[in-house]
Amino acid sequence: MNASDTTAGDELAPGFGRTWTESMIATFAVEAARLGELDRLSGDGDFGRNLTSAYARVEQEVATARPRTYREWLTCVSRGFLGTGGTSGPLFGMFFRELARCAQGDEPTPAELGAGLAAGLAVVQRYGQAEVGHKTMVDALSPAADALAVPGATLRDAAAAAARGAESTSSIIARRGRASYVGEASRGVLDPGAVAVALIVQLAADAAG
Amino acid sequence: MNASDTTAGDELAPGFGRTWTESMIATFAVEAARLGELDRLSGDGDFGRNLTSAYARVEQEVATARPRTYREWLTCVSRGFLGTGGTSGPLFGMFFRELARCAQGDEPTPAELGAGLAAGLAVVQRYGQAEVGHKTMVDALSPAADALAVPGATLRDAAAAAARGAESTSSIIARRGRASYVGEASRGVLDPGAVAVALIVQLAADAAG
Amino acid sequence: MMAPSGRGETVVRRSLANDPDDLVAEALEGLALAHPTLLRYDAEHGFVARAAPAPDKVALVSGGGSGHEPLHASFVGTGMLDVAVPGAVFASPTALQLYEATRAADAGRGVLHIVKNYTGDVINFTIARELADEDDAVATEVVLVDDDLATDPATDPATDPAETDDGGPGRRGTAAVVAVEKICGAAAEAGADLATVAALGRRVAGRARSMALALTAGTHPGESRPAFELDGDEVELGVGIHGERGRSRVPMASADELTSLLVEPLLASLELARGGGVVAIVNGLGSTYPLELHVAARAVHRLVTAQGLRVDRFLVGSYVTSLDMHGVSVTLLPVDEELLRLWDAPVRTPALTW
Amino acid sequence: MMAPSGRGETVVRRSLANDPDDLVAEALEGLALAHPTLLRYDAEHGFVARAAPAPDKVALVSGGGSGHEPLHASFVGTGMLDVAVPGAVFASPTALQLYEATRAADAGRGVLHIVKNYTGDVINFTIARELADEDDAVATEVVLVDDDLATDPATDPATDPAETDDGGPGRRGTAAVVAVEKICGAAAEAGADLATVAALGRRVAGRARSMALALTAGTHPGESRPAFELDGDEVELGVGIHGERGRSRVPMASADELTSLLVEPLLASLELARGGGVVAIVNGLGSTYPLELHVAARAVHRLVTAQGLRVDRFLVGSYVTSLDMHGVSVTLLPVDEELLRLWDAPVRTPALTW
Ligand SMILES: Nc1ncnc2c1ncn2[C@@H]1O[C@H](COP(=O)(O)OP(=O)(O)O)[C@@H](O)[C@H]1O
Ligand SMILES: Nc1ncnc2c1ncn2[C@@H]1O[C@H](COP(=O)(O)OP(=O)(O)O)[C@@H](O)[C@H]1O
Ligand SMILES: [Mg+2]
Ligand SMILES: [Mg+2]
Ligand SMILES: [Mg+2]
Ligand SMILES: [Mg+2]
Repeated sequence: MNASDTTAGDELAPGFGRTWTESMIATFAVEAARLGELDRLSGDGDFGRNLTSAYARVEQEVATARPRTYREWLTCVSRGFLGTGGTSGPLFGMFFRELARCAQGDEPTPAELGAGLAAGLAVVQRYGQAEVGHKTMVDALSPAADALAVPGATLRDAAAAAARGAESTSSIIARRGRASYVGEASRGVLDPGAVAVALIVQLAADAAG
Repeated sequence: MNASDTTAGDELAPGFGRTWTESMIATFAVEAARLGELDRLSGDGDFGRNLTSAYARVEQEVATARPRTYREWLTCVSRGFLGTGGTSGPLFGMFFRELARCAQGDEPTPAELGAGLAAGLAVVQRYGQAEVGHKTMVDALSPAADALAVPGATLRDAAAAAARGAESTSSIIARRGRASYVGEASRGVLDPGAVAVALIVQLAADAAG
Repeated sequence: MMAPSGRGETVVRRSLANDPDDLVAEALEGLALAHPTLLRYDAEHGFVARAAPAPDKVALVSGGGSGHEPLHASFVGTGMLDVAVPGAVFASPTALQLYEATRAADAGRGVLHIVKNYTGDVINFTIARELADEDDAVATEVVLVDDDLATDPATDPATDPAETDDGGPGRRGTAAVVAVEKICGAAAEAGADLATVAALGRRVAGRARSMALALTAGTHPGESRPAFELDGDEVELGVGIHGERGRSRVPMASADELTSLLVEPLLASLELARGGGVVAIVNGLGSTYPLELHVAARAVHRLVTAQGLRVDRFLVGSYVTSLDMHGVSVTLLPVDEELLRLWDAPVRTPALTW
Repeated sequence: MMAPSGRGETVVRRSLANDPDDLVAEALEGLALAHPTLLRYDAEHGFVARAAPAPDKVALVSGGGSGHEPLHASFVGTGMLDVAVPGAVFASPTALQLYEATRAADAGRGVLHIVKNYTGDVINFTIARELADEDDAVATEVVLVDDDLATDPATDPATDPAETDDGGPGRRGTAAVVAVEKICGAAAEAGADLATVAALGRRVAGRARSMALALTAGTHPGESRPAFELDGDEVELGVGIHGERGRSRVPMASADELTSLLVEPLLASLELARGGGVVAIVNGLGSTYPLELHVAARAVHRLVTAQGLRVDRFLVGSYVTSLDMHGVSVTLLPVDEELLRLWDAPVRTPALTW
């Protein structure tokens, strides 16, 4: 595995998996409350607690599994979410599972990461049956995956696309998840899952160095 | 069986058992409501319904058993009460059972009836553990049995004694049965069970002719 | 901790019933339809009997007011009762019902009456035995079950000793009746004679003690108010199974704390030697749901084993209820090898099968 | 007829619990203590398994939100489930719990998932199967139970056909899951292979239909208000088991009348031929007491037999509950000889034994 394998532009810093995972743990410890508040406004209010307990489990998994490679680190993240309730738990769990599996070597190439993001999007859509515009995490994930599929694109491009996708959820009403039960009341509120995805991709870009 | 067997004075009319039973059925159909009202004032209010259903059962028993002798008629009365609830059901049931068993022949002699009343009182006291003055049916039964035990006494004497006993319950407070829970509130109210006994003995005297 | 505070608001309870006067009879009809191979309901005489009467064994008859289901009718079957005699809700069956049931139950080896200690029940069962003895020469014995520690004159500070002399009613009969029925049932099934089965029943009844608490009273069918009302931060301790108030009210607390208020007095009264074993019955009183009951069972297990005692067998469920009362009772029965063997013997009834 | 009229007054419900967050785990601990010979509780992985795992048979795993006890944990045992996986109250178990349970259950003959049709359950069970398949090469199959006629798009006048196309969730899974677990359990115990057991489960799930009504909703532990409130003269028809409102409200009526509102639509949807037989499940939803349930059972029996059909087997009790909801569900399962034979096969679990 070397730079010639990549189709995307940037190279990943060594220890990318670890850095990404640890930055997610640190960031969501701070951001969970704000995201939970969004779920309270348009859903059932448990998204913050689901995130907190997911990343607490990630830390436990890390302590037990003592991960070394990217795949091992991301598997810890996946298991943390798969051990968590709500709709986001299993969806993020399977999303990170695809991301974990994308790398052949100790760390992924940018191309592998791009393929992983696409596979992650596919699995979320397979389980959740949501399309872009349904006001879910898909609204951020899908543009991120699209951006990274463009030859030469970087994780920063994907993060910017995800952020724009998350922004777009404010003006629409939800068609999937708990928020779809509140109808018009969800308009004007960002979808917390989409915001979380934007954060996750941003942290990947940061970790890529 | 003839008049020389008797120690008490009067002779019983033929068909005494039938007449007594039928007059009780007819009388309590009318009096049950008033007696129930007394139970409402000092007890739990179900005495009227208990009497009504007891005598309804007596009628059923009569229809099925087609009684001929005094013993058979009074056994129907006993079974009617034994098939009824409350405290009065089993107590009257056993009371009438002793009365039914007192006669050797087709109808009782006055002496047999006197012994029957005494045996009935004894069985009520054995089960109910009530003494005279506890404001229960015993307050009417006991003087009636005492009166009939006097040589030459008639059922009319017993009925008068029972009526006086029933009257006496008004001024006292109850020490047995549901009425004992209401304390002073039972003072000034006749005990319905004692009033019922006075009626029963009066009807016996009437039936004796 | 979980108590919504403030003056208890009013609870309205409706019943799934037709005419309330027909409730018991219709339910018994339904019970027999649900278990045609185990039970039959004799509507004329008002009792429930085994579908296939057992020949040549001591017959067990129990009964009492309805509203305590599955007690007693759903304990009719192999290894337990032969006949159950239900009264109206919270009212004793009549002497005549009990007499007919006793005659019907007798298979020639005599009949044991298992009677919860309530005046009406005691009188009517006694009359039934006298009738059966005199009129039909049926041999009978009785076991009086009086396990409710809350009504023990010896431990009730409110009891006037003068009144106790005055022939007080004594301890009420509650969930220990299930153990008496199970253990006597096993002995009878194994061929023991009437005196032996009765002695065994008295041994069980003499040892077992129970205590109950309620968060909400039950509501009589046809009425809309529970038998008593509690503030949101109160618990009724020492309740009976007929809507009787308890001995005291205590503040609402955690399941562990409330359970210890039941178990500690039981352990004190039983004075068990360390290393001994008990059968524990954790009994729901009506609308206590299984999550709650099993949390209480866990607490009972901890409290008993903390005393160096063993829970040899554990029965957790709603077996002796008080309509839809929300509460729990704990029964502890010190056991030896013989009682355990009889407890473990096969049983096949609607409510208890192993 | 028995309805106290007037605007529904407020009901306050407290729980016998410690920390509500610990309720499920503590209850499972209590359950395992109560049945040490039948069950063990794996607290680390969050599932309940047979105390003595059965070798060489297809393993049955079910699970779902808690609050429906005795479902599913008390159906673990010989002749029924191998492993039950409880989530928090009314919340699906997690994919990882289900994955670990599936791995633990497998005895080399594959694992059948029995899943009540709720989005969260379906997603998490599906993920668990994929993980078990990919990571451990465990062969799995699934039976989806969707018996609740009240949520049948084909019969719900309120359903927008466009939404149905939009991948609507379909009928909910309710009390028929007991029949699926019992019948699949018997087949697995008898040695049937995974495909056979799964096909059987689908046959049962495909035939069974249920309808429920409530007089009072259940109250979530830690809360004091029921999930919905009714006027004193209203009954909620077509309720689910998670405090979901029903399809309609009907006036309070007699047990016979209310029961017919459940049974008539079931009979219509099943289109049974005269002379056929059914297994009928009359299921209490929490605080419905046995007198009420058996009166409803009597009504069900009359309604079914009035159509020239037979009630071949009758299960009456509180098996699939919704905390302390006061109500009843009726499930009808048309049966043939094979299904009856499997229904009758021995079973030994905390909640069902014969
Ligand atoms: N069907 C779906 N497909 C994709 N994402 C979904 C779907 N339903 C919900 N989500 C995402 O999950 C988030 C809510 O997660 P969470 O609060 O954990 O789940 P729940 O709705 O079960 O409480 C939403 O903000 C949305 O982004
Ligand atoms: N212990 C007793 N001994 C004799 N008579 C009694 C006793 N207790 C109650 N009674 C009689 O029974 C009558 C009430 O009968 P009833 O209403 O049928 O019984 P309950 O008190 O069970 O409702 C009382 O008026 C009284 O005369
Ligand atoms: Mg949420
Ligand atoms: Mg949620
Ligand atoms: Mg009275
Ligand atoms: Mg009374």
